[in-house]
Amino acid sequence: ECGHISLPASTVRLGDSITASCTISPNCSHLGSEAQILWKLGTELGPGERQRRLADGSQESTITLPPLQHPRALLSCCLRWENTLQILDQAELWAGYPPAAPHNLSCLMNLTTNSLICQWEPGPNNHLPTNFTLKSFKSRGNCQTQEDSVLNCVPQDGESRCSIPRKHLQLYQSMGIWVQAENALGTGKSPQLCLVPMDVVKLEPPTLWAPAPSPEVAPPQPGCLLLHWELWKPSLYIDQKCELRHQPQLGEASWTLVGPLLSQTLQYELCGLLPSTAYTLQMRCIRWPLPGRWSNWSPSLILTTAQQ
Amino acid sequence: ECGHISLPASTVRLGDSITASCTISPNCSHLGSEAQILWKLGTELGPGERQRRLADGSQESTITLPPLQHPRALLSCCLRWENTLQILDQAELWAGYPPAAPHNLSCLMNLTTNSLICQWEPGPNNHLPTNFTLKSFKSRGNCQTQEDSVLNCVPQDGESRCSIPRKHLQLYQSMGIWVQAENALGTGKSPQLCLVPMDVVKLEPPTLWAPAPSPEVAPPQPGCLLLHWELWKPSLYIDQKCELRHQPQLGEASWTLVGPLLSQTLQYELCGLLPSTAYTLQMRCIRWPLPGRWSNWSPSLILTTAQQ
Amino acid sequence: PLGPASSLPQSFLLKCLEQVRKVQADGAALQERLCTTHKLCHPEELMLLGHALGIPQPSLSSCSSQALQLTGCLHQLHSGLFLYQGLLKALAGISPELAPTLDVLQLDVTDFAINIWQQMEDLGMAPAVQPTQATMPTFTSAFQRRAGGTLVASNLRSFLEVAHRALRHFAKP
Repeated sequence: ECGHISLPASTVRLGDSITASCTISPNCSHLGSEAQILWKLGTELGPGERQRRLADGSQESTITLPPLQHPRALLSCCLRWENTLQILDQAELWAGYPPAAPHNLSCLMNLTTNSLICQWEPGPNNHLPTNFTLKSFKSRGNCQTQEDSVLNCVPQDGESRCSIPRKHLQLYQSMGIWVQAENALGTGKSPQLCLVPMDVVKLEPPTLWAPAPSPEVAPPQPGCLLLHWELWKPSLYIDQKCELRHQPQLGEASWTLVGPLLSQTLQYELCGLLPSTAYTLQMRCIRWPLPGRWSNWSPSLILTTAQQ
Repeated sequence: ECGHISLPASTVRLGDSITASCTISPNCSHLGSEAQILWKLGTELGPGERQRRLADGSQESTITLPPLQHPRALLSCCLRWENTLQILDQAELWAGYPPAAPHNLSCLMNLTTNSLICQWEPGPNNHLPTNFTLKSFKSRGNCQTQEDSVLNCVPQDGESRCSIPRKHLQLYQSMGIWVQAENALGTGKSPQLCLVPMDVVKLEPPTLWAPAPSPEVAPPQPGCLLLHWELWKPSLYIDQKCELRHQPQLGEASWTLVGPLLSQTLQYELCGLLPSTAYTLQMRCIRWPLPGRWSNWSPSLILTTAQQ
Repeated sequence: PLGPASSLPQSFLLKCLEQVRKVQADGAALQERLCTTHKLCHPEELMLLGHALGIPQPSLSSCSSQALQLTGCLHQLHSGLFLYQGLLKALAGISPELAPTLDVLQLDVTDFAINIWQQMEDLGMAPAVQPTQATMPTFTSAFQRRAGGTLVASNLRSFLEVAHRALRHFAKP
């Protein structure tokens, strides 16, 4: 090896300084053995603090660099040769911070993809390549005991979310979950969640529509609307309750909430409305009485009440 | 094993007939050993031609099926038991044709994806699961010799195209390419192409625009337009010629072709046009004088000639 | 035997009822696909083969309305589910089209068995030793796995109907 830079570490905290040494072997420097070793950091060029001749005839220069202000810098060890600057070795210097603890970790059980999808806030940029891993273990009760090995879920590049497939889940048992961030300067851990996948199930909204007018079905009273809804099919096995909201299409009218509504209803008559007025209607449902998460509001259904 | 259907093959030609036999072991049929074996093909139910007792006490029935008219049929070997029909074994029968030779094989070298993309016509549906493989070998001259092993390119499911990545290509050497179709009844081979990847390079169209009016540049004469074009950047290393076409925006006017145009021109004055008329202009280029494929026409540029 | 049903936590019973409905839905999906894809729509056409294959059927005698007994019923429910876990595993390789449906069913049956076992442990009713899996029938052909699947799905349906009635009884306030 012609020239070799050695560093205590290639990653330091921003603002820290670092001492480097460069050794140039005799067979490399065609110059007299007294050639001066020069250091180049970014665009700054200069000698080291100390240069000495080692027993084997090679030259060693040592330098204490100024506090690093940029996340990335190139340090070169050079020699002057026939009035050109010769680069003999180069080292990449990274500077940043240990990762902050990720926060706002939250998870939802998605019955469409049949996976538990967790997301988090990565925290401030620490300027260093940082790996995030969603870690989880099967447990009981309030996750004090670890029932089997920790599962690692590695997110797609740069994403702050990860999804744990069904085969790694016990839907009705507690599991401990946290996010670990790791870079060259350390590790950051989010607070640990303890949850049961089915208790964070988020349903798709129900389908809401008006039954087609037919002889058997009496038309709605004035100021009333006839409604029908159907639960999202993949969630039929889950007991749920629902909520309806309606808003007349009149200027700045606000929503009126109606609920809880039983999820299994063939026909519902909504009354107390203004006659011959167009209403926007939406519905959402939630697992109940067991815990769950509200679905989004269904797409709007627009119906107009009969004249007085 | 309770009952076992044996077939000479599970795939035959459409319209062919097949002879099957079913053997029912004594320990399976709780009935007297003389129970009659019945065959069920689709919804048709009936006995075989011959049923005999084998040395080991099991019963064997043989049946010659009518010519198969459907690509897929289920053949069941059954017994009557406590006046229910018991299925003891079931075999899937496939009927179709050997694959036709794929045709219209053509390839283009794509410099964006840096791969040779070939496509073909699979030929008529043979009703059987059929695998297509694009096969190629490096060669010289007119592909009479095979320089190394055959490369297999397996298309995505159901697609009639495959792309050979750069690392498997010698861009300036001949290669032999063909498509092989294979199913349970045989193999079909397309005619072999012999091509040099770079000779089938298809470029992206050039960028065409009108230079911004500026003091240094004299405005175009009446009936003329000032044009500027730039070759597609990734193809700058390739000598090319280009063609321009223009069409006045007047009813059913046809295109007028101008070319060949040198690919390296800073400024071009197109004359012989009608004054104060809007023209649609497009350009395309091709590797030249070495062989290549015309690029698509560039997006239209619409310019209006000055008044008289 | 233990007192009235109320000694079981209501949330446990509600979870079990939900799991019964979930496994019923999975089982129905498997039966429906076996029928559409392989024309195996009637388990009664496969009784003879079932006998020959020796497909075991777990007992739920302590869950039947005539002899309803909480601890016995939970034990039988767990060991029955454990047995179905093994049977569904033995059906692996049933067919590419059915594999995803079979996987979901097996995962849900396993979850249900674990939920019951852990609740029994919490209530100090769990048997001293986890049950060991009985010897499973060997399915020597794709057809036998599909026929076995039709029979197992049908038996599981009846098993779950009895379990559902018992759990609903326990859940009554």
